[in-house]
Amino acid sequence: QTVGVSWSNFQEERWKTDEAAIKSALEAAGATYISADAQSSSSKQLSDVESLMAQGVDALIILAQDTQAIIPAVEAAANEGVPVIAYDRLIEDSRAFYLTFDNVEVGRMQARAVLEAAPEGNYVMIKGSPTDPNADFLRGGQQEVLQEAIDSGKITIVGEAYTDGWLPANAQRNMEQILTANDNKVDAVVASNDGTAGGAVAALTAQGLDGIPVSGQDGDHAALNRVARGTQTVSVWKDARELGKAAGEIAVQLAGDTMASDIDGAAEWTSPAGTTLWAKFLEPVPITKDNLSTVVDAGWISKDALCQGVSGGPAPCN
Amino acid sequence: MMVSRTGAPLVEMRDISVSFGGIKAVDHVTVDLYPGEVVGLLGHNGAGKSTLIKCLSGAYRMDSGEILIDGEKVEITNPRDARRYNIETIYQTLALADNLDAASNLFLGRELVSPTGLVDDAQMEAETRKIMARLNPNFRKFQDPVKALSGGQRQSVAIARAVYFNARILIMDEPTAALGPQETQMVAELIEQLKAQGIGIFLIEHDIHNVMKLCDRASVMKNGQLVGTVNVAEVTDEDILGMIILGKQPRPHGAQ
Amino acid sequence: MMVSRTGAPLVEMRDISVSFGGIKAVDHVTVDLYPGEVVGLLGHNGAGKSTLIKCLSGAYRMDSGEILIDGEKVEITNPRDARRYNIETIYQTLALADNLDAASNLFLGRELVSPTGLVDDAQMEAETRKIMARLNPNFRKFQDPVKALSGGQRQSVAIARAVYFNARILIMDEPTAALGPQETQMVAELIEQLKAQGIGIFLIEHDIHNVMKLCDRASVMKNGQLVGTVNVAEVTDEDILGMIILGKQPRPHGAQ
Amino acid sequence: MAEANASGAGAGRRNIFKTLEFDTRLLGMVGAFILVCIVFNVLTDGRFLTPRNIFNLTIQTVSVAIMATGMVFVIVTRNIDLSVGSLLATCSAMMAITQTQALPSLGLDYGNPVIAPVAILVGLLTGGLIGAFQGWIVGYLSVPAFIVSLGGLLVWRNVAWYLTSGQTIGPLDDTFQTLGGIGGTLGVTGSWIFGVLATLVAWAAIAQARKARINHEFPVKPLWAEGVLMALSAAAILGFVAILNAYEVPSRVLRRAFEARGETMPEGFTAGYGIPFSVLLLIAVAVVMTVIARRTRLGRYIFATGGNPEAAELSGINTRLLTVKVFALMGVLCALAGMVASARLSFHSNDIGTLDELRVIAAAVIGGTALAGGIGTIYGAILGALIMQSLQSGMAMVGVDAPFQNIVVGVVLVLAVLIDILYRKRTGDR
Amino acid sequence: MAEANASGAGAGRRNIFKTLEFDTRLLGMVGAFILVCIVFNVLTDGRFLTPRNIFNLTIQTVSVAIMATGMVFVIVTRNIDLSVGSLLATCSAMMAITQTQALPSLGLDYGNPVIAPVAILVGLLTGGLIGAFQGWIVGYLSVPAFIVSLGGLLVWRNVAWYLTSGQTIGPLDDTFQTLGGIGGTLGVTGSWIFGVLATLVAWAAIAQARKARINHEFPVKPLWAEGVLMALSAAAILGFVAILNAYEVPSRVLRRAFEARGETMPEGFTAGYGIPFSVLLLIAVAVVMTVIARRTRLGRYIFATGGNPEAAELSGINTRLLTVKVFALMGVLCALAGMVASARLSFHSNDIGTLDELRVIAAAVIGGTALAGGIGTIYGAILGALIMQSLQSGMAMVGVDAPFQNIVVGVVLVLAVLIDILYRKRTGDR
Ligand SMILES: Nc1ncnc2c1ncn2[C@@H]1O[C@H](COP(=O)(O)OP(=O)(O)OP(=O)(O)O)[C@@H](O)[C@H]1O
Ligand SMILES: Nc1ncnc2c1ncn2[C@@H]1O[C@H](COP(=O)(O)OP(=O)(O)OP(=O)(O)O)[C@@H](O)[C@H]1O
Ligand SMILES: O[C@@H]1[C@@H](O)[C@H](O)OC[C@H]1O
Ligand SMILES: [Mg+2]
Ligand SMILES: [Mg+2]
Repeated sequence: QTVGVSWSNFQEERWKTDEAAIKSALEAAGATYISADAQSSSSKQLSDVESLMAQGVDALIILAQDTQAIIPAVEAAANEGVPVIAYDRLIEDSRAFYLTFDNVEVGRMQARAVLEAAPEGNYVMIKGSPTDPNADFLRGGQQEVLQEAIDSGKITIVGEAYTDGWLPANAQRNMEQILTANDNKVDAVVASNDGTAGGAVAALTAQGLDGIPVSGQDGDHAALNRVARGTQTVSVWKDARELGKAAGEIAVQLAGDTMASDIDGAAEWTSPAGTTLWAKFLEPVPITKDNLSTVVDAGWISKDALCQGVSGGPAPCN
Repeated sequence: MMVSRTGAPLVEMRDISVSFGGIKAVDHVTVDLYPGEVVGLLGHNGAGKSTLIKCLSGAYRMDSGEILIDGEKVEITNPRDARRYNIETIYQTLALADNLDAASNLFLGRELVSPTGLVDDAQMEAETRKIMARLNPNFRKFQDPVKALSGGQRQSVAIARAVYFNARILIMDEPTAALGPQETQMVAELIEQLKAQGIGIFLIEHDIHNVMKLCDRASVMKNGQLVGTVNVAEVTDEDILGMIILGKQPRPHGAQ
Repeated sequence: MMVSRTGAPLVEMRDISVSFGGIKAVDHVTVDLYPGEVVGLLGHNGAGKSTLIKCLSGAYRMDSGEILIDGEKVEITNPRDARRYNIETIYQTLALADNLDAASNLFLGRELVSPTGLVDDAQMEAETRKIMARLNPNFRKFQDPVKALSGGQRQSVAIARAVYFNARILIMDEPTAALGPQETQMVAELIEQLKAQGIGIFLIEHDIHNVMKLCDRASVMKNGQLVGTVNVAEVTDEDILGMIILGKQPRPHGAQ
Repeated sequence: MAEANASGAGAGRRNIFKTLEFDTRLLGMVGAFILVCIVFNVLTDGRFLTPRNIFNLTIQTVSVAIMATGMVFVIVTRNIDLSVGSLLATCSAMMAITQTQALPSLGLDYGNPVIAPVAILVGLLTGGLIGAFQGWIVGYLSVPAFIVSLGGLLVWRNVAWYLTSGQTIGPLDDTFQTLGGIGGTLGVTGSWIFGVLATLVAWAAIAQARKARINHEFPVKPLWAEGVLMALSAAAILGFVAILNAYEVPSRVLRRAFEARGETMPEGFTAGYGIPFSVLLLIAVAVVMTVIARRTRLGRYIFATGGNPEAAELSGINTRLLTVKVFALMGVLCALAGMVASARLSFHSNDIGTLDELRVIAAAVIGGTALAGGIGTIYGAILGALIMQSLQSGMAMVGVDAPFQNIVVGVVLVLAVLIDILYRKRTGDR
Repeated sequence: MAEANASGAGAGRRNIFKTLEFDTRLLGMVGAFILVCIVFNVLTDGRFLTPRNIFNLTIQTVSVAIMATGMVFVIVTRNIDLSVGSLLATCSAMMAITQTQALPSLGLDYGNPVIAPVAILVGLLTGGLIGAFQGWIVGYLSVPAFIVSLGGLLVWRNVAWYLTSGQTIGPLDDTFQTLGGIGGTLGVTGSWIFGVLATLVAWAAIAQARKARINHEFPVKPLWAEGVLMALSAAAILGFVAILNAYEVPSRVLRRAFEARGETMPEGFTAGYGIPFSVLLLIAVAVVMTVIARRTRLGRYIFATGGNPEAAELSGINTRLLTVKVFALMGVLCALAGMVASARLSFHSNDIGTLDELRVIAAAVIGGTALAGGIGTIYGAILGALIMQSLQSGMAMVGVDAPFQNIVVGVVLVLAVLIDILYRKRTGDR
C-alpha cells in the first residue's frame, strides 16, 4: 500500500514532527510514504494531489492550505475511490475523514490559561496571519472564554492585531506599538502561536514586563524554554506525534476498505458551515509550568534544551 | 537655381526660446525656410542648433515662440504632430531601434499593411532594397538588426527613412558626420534632388565647404541666440566663419 | 617635419582578424605607427576601421594576429592593458559617464587622491579647468553632469581625457565629427603639438582635406581588408579617394 | 562583400536546422524539456510520461503560461510587472463575488447560464482597467514599472482580501468551473476534429509565407524543407491530441454520468478526456499573442520601443499610450489566468496567485525574453512555464523535499539564463 | 555665456537653501517625514512623538536601513538584489547555529565572551562570500542581477531552512542580544559624549571642505552660511541624543538590575537609555558608506558604471570585479542586518527577513535612488527606511488592519517616486 501526504507548508516548526510520526506509523504497517509540499499555495496543493494520485496512492492525508479550495482534490480522489484524511485542518467535504486537534479548542485553552493567571486587566490579542483561516478559529475560541469577563468589565481588550505571515518580527513590532499606545498598561497577552508569542515576549522584555501571562501553541522548543523561564504562561501542545501516528494508522485502515464509521474513536461531526463528516479529535494538552515534565517524559524535548539557562525553575528544571 | 522667396514661407519659426533648468539653450531665435530651399544652421558646439530644430520636429516643446507652416500657426507638441505636417528629421543621434532590421526601422510608425491589416514584411523589405540601392549601393545587411551595422551604415538607414515618405520639410542634423567620402557625396546629390522637388531643408552642418556648396541661406547661432541669416551667394566662407566664431554680422556686400 | 621610420615601430599590428558571428569585420590587416607620426585610417562606412583600432585599445579581442609595441609582442585583452602601454583612445561613441561632471570623467579610472587615499575633487576640477582652457575656451560647464552638454562639448571632454595623461600612442576615431569649425581647428593644432612631442597617432577621419593636412601616412581599408598604405606626401587626394572607393592601389609616383 | 562570407567551418548538421529556418534556441529549449521529462520518467518508473500525468502537467501550466505571454510584452518594453499574482487575486475575487453574491442577489439563481459569461466579463474588465491604470502611471507619469507594480503587488493582494473579507468564496458556478481543467474537456472526437483543423491552419500559414517571398523574388527554402516542416507540425499537433485522448475518465465518474441520465453504463465502456477547455484557451492566447507580436503594428511598436524607446517616440509612436496598452493586456491576461485558476480550485481562495509573479517572470525569462528589453518570444515563454512546471511536478513526484525543490528551481533559473547568454555570445553578438 | 544666465525669477526664499547648498530633495523628504510624524502624533493623542516611540522607531528601522545603504550601490550600478531577505536568513541561521550549537559543542559554554564575536565573524563571512558569489555570476557570467538574485531568493531561504532543519533557534547569547536594540544602549553620559564628538567631527568636515575650495580659489559660501550649517548639524545631533536620553528605563527593569547586583534601588532613581548599540552601528554604516560613495575610487567607479557601464569599462575600470565588490558589500550588510534582527528577536526563526527585499528596495527608491542607475544617496535610503517604518508603526499604533497597512505602503511607495520624478523634472532634466 502507498499513502500520499500533501502538506500545506513546512514553515512552522511542528510539521517535521508530524511527518516523522506519519512515516513511522506507515512503516510499521508496511505501507509506503510519499509526499508533496504545497508551500502555502492552495493551487499548488491541488497539483500536488493530482501528482500523488498519478503515482497510484491508496489513501491520501491532506493538511489543507484552504478548507474549501481543496475540495476539487477530494473530488478527484473520490472519483478514483481513494479515501482522504483531513489532517489537522478541516476540509469542508463530507467525503473526507477529519482528524485533528480542535483549533477552536486550542484557542479556548490559550485564553483559559491566560485568564486564570490574569483574571482581570488589560488584554492584548496577537492574532495569526490574516490569510490563514485557523487564525480566526483560534480567535473565536479565545473570545468564547473571555466573553464573560469582558462583559462583566473585568478585562478590556486594549489592542488587537493580525500578524502578517505569522512572522515573529511582525508580532514584535505590533506588540511594541500597542505597548506604546497604552503606556505599558497591559496585563496579559493572548498570542495565537509560539512564534508570535516569541515576538511579543521580546517586546515585553524590553519594557521589563516579561513575566505577565502570554499564551502560545505548538510546543516549539524555544517556547517551552520560555515556559520554564516563566516568560510564557502556556503553549498548547498538540502532540504532533500522536496525530501523525493516528493519521498513518487510519490511512492504512481506510485504504484497506475499512469504513470510516468503523474507525476507533470516530464520530459524526458537523462543521460550523454545516458539513457533516466523520471525525476524530485528539485532546490538545496545555503545557504550563505545572506540567512541564510531560513533554520531557514524552520525549518531545530534552531536559537540557528545555532548561537551558534556567535554574531553580519549575520541575523538571529545579 | 534661384529659390523664389515670395509668398508665405514653408516654415517660419518665430521668436523661439527653450531653456533647460534655467539655462537658455535657445533664446528668441527666428528662422524661416522656403520651398526648394536649403537653409544651413551653423554655430559652435552647444550653440543651440539641435535644440532649435527639435522644437520643429516635436522632440522638445518650446517655452515660447510660434511655428508657422504655409503661413498658418501650428501646434507641434510631439513627433506625431510633426509627421502630420510632413516634417521628417534625421537626428544627430540617429534614433534607430537597435533590435529591428533596416526595413522595420525605415517604416517604423508607418508600416505597410496587407489588406487583412497585418504588417507586410516582404513588401517593406522590397521597398527598402529599392531605396538603399540609391543611397548606399554597398548596403547588404537587410536581415540583421541595425545594432550590427557600422556607424555610417546606420546613418544611411536614418537618411533613407527621412526621405522615403514624401517629406515637404526635411531636417538634417549633421547627416554626413559619420559618412565616408563616397557616401557623403551621395547625400549631397540627394539634397540637390530633393531641393529640385521643392522640398525645404534645414541642414545643420559644421563643414564650411559643404555649407557653401549646398545651402542657399545660412543662419548662424551663438550661445543660443541668432547672430544673423545671410544669403550664401553673397558672402564668403570667411564671413560665415567670422559669424560663427566672433558672433558678428559680416559687413554688407562682400568680403572683409 | 619628416618622421624618421628607422628602428622598431612604436606600434605594429600584424595580420589582425576579427569576425562577428561569421562575418569578417577585419580580415588579416597589418598596419604600423612610428613615434611622432600620424597615420590616417580611411575607408568606407563599415570598412572595419573602428573594429581594428578597438583591438589596440582593448575594447575587442582579436581572433588572430599579433600586436607589437616597441618591437615587443604584447597581450592586450582589456582597456586596462592598453592604458598600461600608454595607449589612449577617443572612441567614436565618446564613452563618457553621463551622470558625472567633466572632471570626474576626465580622471575616470585615474583619480587624483589626497594623502589620506580619498579622491581629491577640488584638485581634479582645477586640472580640468586648465586643460579645457587650451582645448575649448568656451567651455564653462564644470559643475554639470556631462549629459547636459551638447554633442561637441562632450567631444571636447573626451579629447581632453585622452591627451591629459601623457599618452605615447593616441587613437582618435573621428574626433572632429561633431565639432564646429573653430573647435576642429583647435584639434588640428593639438594634433600638431602632440606629434611634435613624439606621440604616435592613429587618426580615423573621413574628411580628405583633413587627412591630407594632418597625416603622414594613410592606410585604407575596404570590406575588412587592407587596400594599402601610402605616404601622404607622395599621392594626391584623388589617389586616396580612388583607394577608398575603388579599392585599388594608386599607380606609383604621382597623379592619375 | 564581408556579409557574404558566412561561416564555412563547423557546418554539417547545423545546416539542416538552418535550412529549415528553425530557431536553434527553441530547439535547445525543447531539448532541455525532453531531457527533464526523460530523467523524471526514469526516476518515477515510467509514471511521469503517462497520458494522465501529461494531461495534469498541461492543466497545471495554463494559468502561469497565460500570464507569461503577457509578461513577454511587458519585459520587451523594458518594464516589469510584479503585481500579476495580486492582480490575479483581485480579478478572481471580483469574478467569484459576481457569480456567488452580486448576480444571485439580482435574482439570477445558481445554475443560470448567464452567470459565467457575466462574471468573466467583470473579471476581464477589472483586470484590463487596473492594468491600464498601472500602465498609465508608468507611461504618462514616468514612474518606473518596478515601483508601480511593487506597489500594485501590495495593494491588489490586500484589495482582494477586503473584497472577500479574507474568506474563501465558493463553490463557483458550474459552467465557470468547466474552464478550470479536468471538469471541462473536448472529448475524444472533438479533440481529433480540433487537431485536424489546427494542422490545416498551420499548413496554410507555411504555404502563404512561401508565396509572399516568391512574389517578391526573395530566396525561399527548398521544397523538401517546407515538407519536413509541415510533417513535423502535423506530428506535434496530432501527437498531442492522441496523448490527451489516451487519458481515460475513471469508471466511477462515467457510471455516475450514466446514472444521472437514468441509464446504466454498458460493460467495458471507456471514454478519454481529450483537450481541456483551459488548454484550448491557452492555445488561443498563444496564437493571438504571437500574431500581435509578429504581424501587427502594436507588436512592431512594442519591440521597437524595447529596442530604443527614444527612437520609437521620435518615430511618431505614442510610447506612453503603448505602455498603457501593454499593461492593460497584461491585466486582461491576469484575469483569464485568474479565471482558470479559480475554476480549477472551484473556489476563490485568498492566497490565490501568491508568488505567481516570480513564476511568470521566471517562465518568460527562461523562455529567452531579455530583461534589457527588445527580445522575446511567446512560444518561448510558454515553453518556459512548461519546463518550470515539469520540474516542480517531477520533483514532487520523486519526493524531493520542498525546500530542496525551491533550491533546484532557483538554480535552474540562473542556469537557463546563463546558457542562453553563452548561446547568444557564441552565435554572434559580442 | 548661456551658462551664466541662471534663472532670475522665482528666487527669494529658494536662494537661502541654494546658498546653504542644501539638497532640496533631502529637505522635501525630511518635510514628508515630519508630516507623517505630525499626523500620527495627532491620531495617537501625542503618543507618536514621545521619546519612547522615537526610540522604538529608530530601533525598528535599523535592520532594513543597514541593508538599504548597500542596496543603493547595487541599484546605482544598474543591478538589483532580490535575495537580501533570504541572505539575511542564511546569515542569521549561521550565527545562531554557531553560538548555540557549534561553539558550545567545542566546549565554549553559554555566556563565554568569545561566542558573540566569533558568531558575528561567521555571519559576516557567510554574507560576504555568498554576496561575492552572486556578484561573480552577475559580473563575470553576465547573468542579469534580477535573475541571479531571484534565484538567490529561493535558494538561500531554503538553505537557511536546512541549516536549522526548520527549527527556531534560541535564546541567543546574551552579549549578542545587546546588539538588538533596547537591551544594549550607551546610557545617558556615554550618549552625550558621543553626541559632542560627532558634532566636532561634523564641524571639522565642514571647515576642511571650505579650506580645500579656498586653496583652489573656487567660490565658497558666505561665512554666515557655514555658521548656520554648523549650528544646524549640532542641533540635529544633540537633539537626537537628548531625545534618546529622555526615554527612561522602566523602573521594573532598573529594580531588577539592582537586585541582580544584590543592591536595592534608591528611591526616585531613574536612568535614560541613550543611544542603542544597533543605532550606533547604523550610524557607523552610514558614515562609512557615504565616504565610500563620495570620496573613494570605489564609490566613483560605482557611480560611473551606473552612468555608462561601457564607458566605465573603456576607462579601464574593471566593472566585473566592481560588481563582485558591490554584491559582497551587500552580503556583509545583510549579515549585519541579520545580526541586529535576530538579536532583537532574541532568537533565530526560519522566516526571519521574509519580504525584507521589498522593504529594502522600497527604502532605497523612496530615498531617491534611480532604478535606471547612476543616481542615489546613502542618507536618502536611510531616510526612506525611516519613513516606511514610521508609516507602518504609526498605523499599527492607530490600530489599522495589516491588509490596509500594506495598501498604504504600496500607495506611498508609488507616490514617493512620483513626487521625486516631478521634482527632478521641474529642476532641470527633460
Ligand atoms: N537635455 C538637456 N539638458 C540640459 N541641457 C541641455 C540638454 N540638451 C542640450 N542642452 C544644452 O543646451 C545647449 C544647446 O545644445 P544643443 O545640443 O542644441 O547644441 P548644438 O548647437 O546642437 O551643438 P552641437 O554642434 O555640439 O551638436 C548646450 O549648452 C547644452 O549643454
Ligand atoms: N558589435 C557588432 N556586432 C556585429 N557586427 C558588427 C559589430 N560592430 C561592427 N560590426 C560590423 O563590422 C563591420 C565593421 O564595422 P566598423 O564599425 O569597424 O566599421 P567602420 O570602418 O568603423 O565604419 P564607420 O566609418 O561607419 O564608423 C561592419 O560591417 C559592421 O556591421
Ligand atoms: O499550529 C498552527 C497551525 O494550526 C496554523 O494553521 O498555522 C500556524 C501554526 O502555528
Ligand atoms: Mg547638435
Ligand atoms: Mg567607425
